[in-house]
Amino acid sequence: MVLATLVPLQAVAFGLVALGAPLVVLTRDPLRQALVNGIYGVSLVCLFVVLEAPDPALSMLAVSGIGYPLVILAAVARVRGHERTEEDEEQ
Amino acid sequence: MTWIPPLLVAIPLLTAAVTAGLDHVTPRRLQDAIVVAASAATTALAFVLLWHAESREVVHWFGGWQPRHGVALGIDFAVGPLAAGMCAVIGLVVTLALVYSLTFLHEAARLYDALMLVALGAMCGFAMSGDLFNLFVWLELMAVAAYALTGFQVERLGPVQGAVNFAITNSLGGYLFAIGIALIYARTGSLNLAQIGDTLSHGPAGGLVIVAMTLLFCGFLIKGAIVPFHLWAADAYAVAPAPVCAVLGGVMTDIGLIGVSRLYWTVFDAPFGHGHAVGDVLLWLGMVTAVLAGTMAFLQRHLKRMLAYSVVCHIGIMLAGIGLLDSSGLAGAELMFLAHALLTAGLFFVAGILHSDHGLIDELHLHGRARGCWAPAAAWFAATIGLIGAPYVGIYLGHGLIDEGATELGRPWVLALLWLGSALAGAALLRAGARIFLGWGEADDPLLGQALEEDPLERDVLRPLLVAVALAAVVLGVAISVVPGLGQRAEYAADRFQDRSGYAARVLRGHPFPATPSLPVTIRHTSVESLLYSGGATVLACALALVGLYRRRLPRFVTVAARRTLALPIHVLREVHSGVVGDYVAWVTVGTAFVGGVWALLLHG
Amino acid sequence: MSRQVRLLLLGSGLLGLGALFAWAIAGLPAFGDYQGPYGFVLNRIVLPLRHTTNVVMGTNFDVRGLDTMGEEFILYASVVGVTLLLRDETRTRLAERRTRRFRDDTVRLVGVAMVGAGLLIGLWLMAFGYITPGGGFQGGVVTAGAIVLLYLVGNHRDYRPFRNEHLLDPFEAVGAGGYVIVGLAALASGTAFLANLFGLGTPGMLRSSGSIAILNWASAIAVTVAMLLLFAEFLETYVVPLEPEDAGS
Amino acid sequence: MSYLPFAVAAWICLVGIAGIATSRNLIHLAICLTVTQSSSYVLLLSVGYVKHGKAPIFIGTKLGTTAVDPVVQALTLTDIVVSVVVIALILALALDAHRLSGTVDPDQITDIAG
Repeated sequence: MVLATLVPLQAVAFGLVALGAPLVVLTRDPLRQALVNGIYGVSLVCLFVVLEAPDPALSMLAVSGIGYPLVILAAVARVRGHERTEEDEEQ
Repeated sequence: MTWIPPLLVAIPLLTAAVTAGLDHVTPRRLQDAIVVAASAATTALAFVLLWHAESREVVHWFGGWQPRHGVALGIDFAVGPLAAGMCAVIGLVVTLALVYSLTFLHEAARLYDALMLVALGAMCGFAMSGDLFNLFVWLELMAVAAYALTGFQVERLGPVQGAVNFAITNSLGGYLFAIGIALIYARTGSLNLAQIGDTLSHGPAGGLVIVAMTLLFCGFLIKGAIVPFHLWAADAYAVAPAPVCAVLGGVMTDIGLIGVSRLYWTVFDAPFGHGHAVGDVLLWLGMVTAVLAGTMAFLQRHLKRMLAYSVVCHIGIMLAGIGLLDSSGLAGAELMFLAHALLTAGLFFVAGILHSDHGLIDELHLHGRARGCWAPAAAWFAATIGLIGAPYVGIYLGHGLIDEGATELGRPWVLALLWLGSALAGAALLRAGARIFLGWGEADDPLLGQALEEDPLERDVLRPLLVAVALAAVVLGVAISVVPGLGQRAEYAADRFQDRSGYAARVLRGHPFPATPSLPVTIRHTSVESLLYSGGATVLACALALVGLYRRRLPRFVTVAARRTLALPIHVLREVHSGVVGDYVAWVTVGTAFVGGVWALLLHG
Repeated sequence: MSRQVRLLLLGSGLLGLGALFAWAIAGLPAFGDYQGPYGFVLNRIVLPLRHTTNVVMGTNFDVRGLDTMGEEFILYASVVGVTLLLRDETRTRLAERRTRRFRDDTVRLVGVAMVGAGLLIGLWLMAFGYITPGGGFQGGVVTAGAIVLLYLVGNHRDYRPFRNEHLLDPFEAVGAGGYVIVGLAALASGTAFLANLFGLGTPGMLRSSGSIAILNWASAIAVTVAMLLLFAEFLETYVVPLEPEDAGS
Repeated sequence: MSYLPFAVAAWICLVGIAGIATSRNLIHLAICLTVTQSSSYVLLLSVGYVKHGKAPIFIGTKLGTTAVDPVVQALTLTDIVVSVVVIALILALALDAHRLSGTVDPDQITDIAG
């Protein structure tokens, strides 16, 4: 059955991933990049699902939904927080 | 005896996990004892394994997944004398480093011990593994431990920079390696090295295999710090604590070369073994590395950075030996690895002693400050002579075997370049030793650039222990060339290592091992050329060291001419070693594309 | 080196690398035409030999169990490494400012509901990993995430027991070390390292797959604790726990 | 469609490397590293895909049903773990760099050179 609907789906998923990668790289602001990276992660999850790989898809979902954001946001907040306190001191 | 190989991985890893778990229950001294004992036990088992591997191939299939009808299912450790010997040296150096660290590092000792043991297990696993993806796992494991150990002294920016550059370039190398694995898997449908080699020996090789080989080898060459992938090494080794440097510089860099030789003789010898293109590229990379890194070593004043370049230089010589693709070249690289690992570790240990005595390891700042420290001085000079390879000292025998290989292949110029490299690196070490321990030369030299910032370490060290460990490493390393029977055994191990179809038959089909020839127990003699070159290199190193110390006393026209011709190249060299990771990544892409391009031209059609 | 030189180098390198990739791709079998044999052999033998319906997990925890042991230790080494690298950071944090607490009750309620759901999903992923998609790693990450959520939306004291290294370290040791011990037990019983020792049970049931189930749980514990420590190490450097006296206010 | 998946993987890899080499922020750089690594998952899973293949999970299906390659999926799982680990380590180093020098720009962290 599936092949007729699966092939276009796969093509779309590959297209999304191919578009997502440069978007992540070109977003230079880390906070916004974390968000774009999350969306890229979701597109990878979709791709894994249409490639019949549910285990990697779940793993990717857990990592890009929980793992990456937590560490990245904590790091960004730390770096930003520092900058803000330094500015406060200057004022 | 097939139960030994998994233990070499399991013992250090389990100990690492357990020491962390029992940290708050056991006293510090007991933990130290457990850690050192685990590492020593691993080393001892590796020696037992070496003894057994002499007369058979020790193959362990994990999970009991034996191959069926010649198709490999699980992961195997396949151990010949070469792999077992590597494990033994790795274990020895890590054990020495752990003993050295007992009093050298007090802070965060539990975390440090755990990472060192993890690195030991990973390196042993890497040396024995017969599975392509499993190699990647051990590579990443040792890398993760090494990144954190490099950044150990987080109170300064230098270690952080060194660790960042190390982590980013080596991770990139890992990813290239992973892509290479995917390509090979697509072509052969297998991850077992023996089976991939079998599959590739039928049918045309094609672009896919050439590109996959490029990616896999470049992944290893990044790890092995070969020009132009070497830039991270000097940054990382300059900042890590001395015992960590001893492990990273002494054995972990060489892991890349173990990978290259393992992969070549189990896999890529099948499609490309009839020509010499693969080996020639490795040979040239090795020679360029040896000379360039030797020069860079001569331009350093920071002892650990100087030693880092010296390590890279000798790695280059070993890669050249492997690139000769014959058994004396490989045997030479193997023997050099033994001597080089111990001597380099010894030199880093001495640098650590100087650091704890004076709070700095800058050649010019230390000018004459270590006069009368006889034991460290003796260790330093003996190790330096051993690394230059004076006749029958240290790396000499290994270097001599590489010379024989090159001469047999009709490439005598290889000898000249390689000996030049080791003379340059040796000259730098001799100069530094003479300045620090003898107070020779001037206390200032603008040629050597700016001093790096450094902080004193904890001073609460047991100095005799540090000196004893350093001396032990150096004595063992210096003696390698005169151990009776070692040269012949290295050649035999290399022969076995290069027999691809024999290896595949033993691993996949369980063929019995042919009878071992009885090997003589005498000192292996080398050719007259090697003796002459080795003597020449020693004299050249001494002369260059003297020039470095007293170059202001040279006649004026010589210094002016030298400055005119050398100023620009030296400036360019220093600019290339910029310390900026973006540059390093650019070099990695260029280097990979270049190596792949050359192989594409030479191997295609 | 100037940025222009770097861009020039990078551009030529990427061009060359791109050409190499294109050449390699031309030699690959077309998408969907992969010929095997390794994976296809496993698809045929893992279920009958190991009673594991999820062949990916059967591969991960049995046929290629050694890779997963290495993977557990990669995670372990990174936790140790991050603790090592951030030890100064953690020391200086005490001088830093306090965090705001989420006071809004709805936020808390939603948060608590999500924590509950997260824990359940995490445990479900762990438990059925070798039967349906999922497994120790995925379940571990989700569970750790749920516990951290507890910390973020709730009172910080709720999280403090989990942050206590004296409590967590033994679990980490049990998780990563347990994997090795299962391997050694098999070796000691005279078979190969990591050989499957236990009764295989009925395919599709929780009591199936022998050692795979135990290794799955060992890795679930190791991953949960590792992730928890990792997240904590990062959040700790940002968020400061409240002092006991103002926790009650 | 027959070579598009592999081309996508190669494209992601190149884009990621370009991002790493030109990055001015270590946090951005760490994310670019994960993008580069994602190319290896895409490649692995595309390589192991089989037309008409099902996921390699045999509940209620007959043994011998065409299924995609399970090995590449197992490898991808390990690879994903590696990527989390690497990003965590590099971010930890970024925090250290920021604490010591006030910047996370790798071009400005040049304590050692030459």
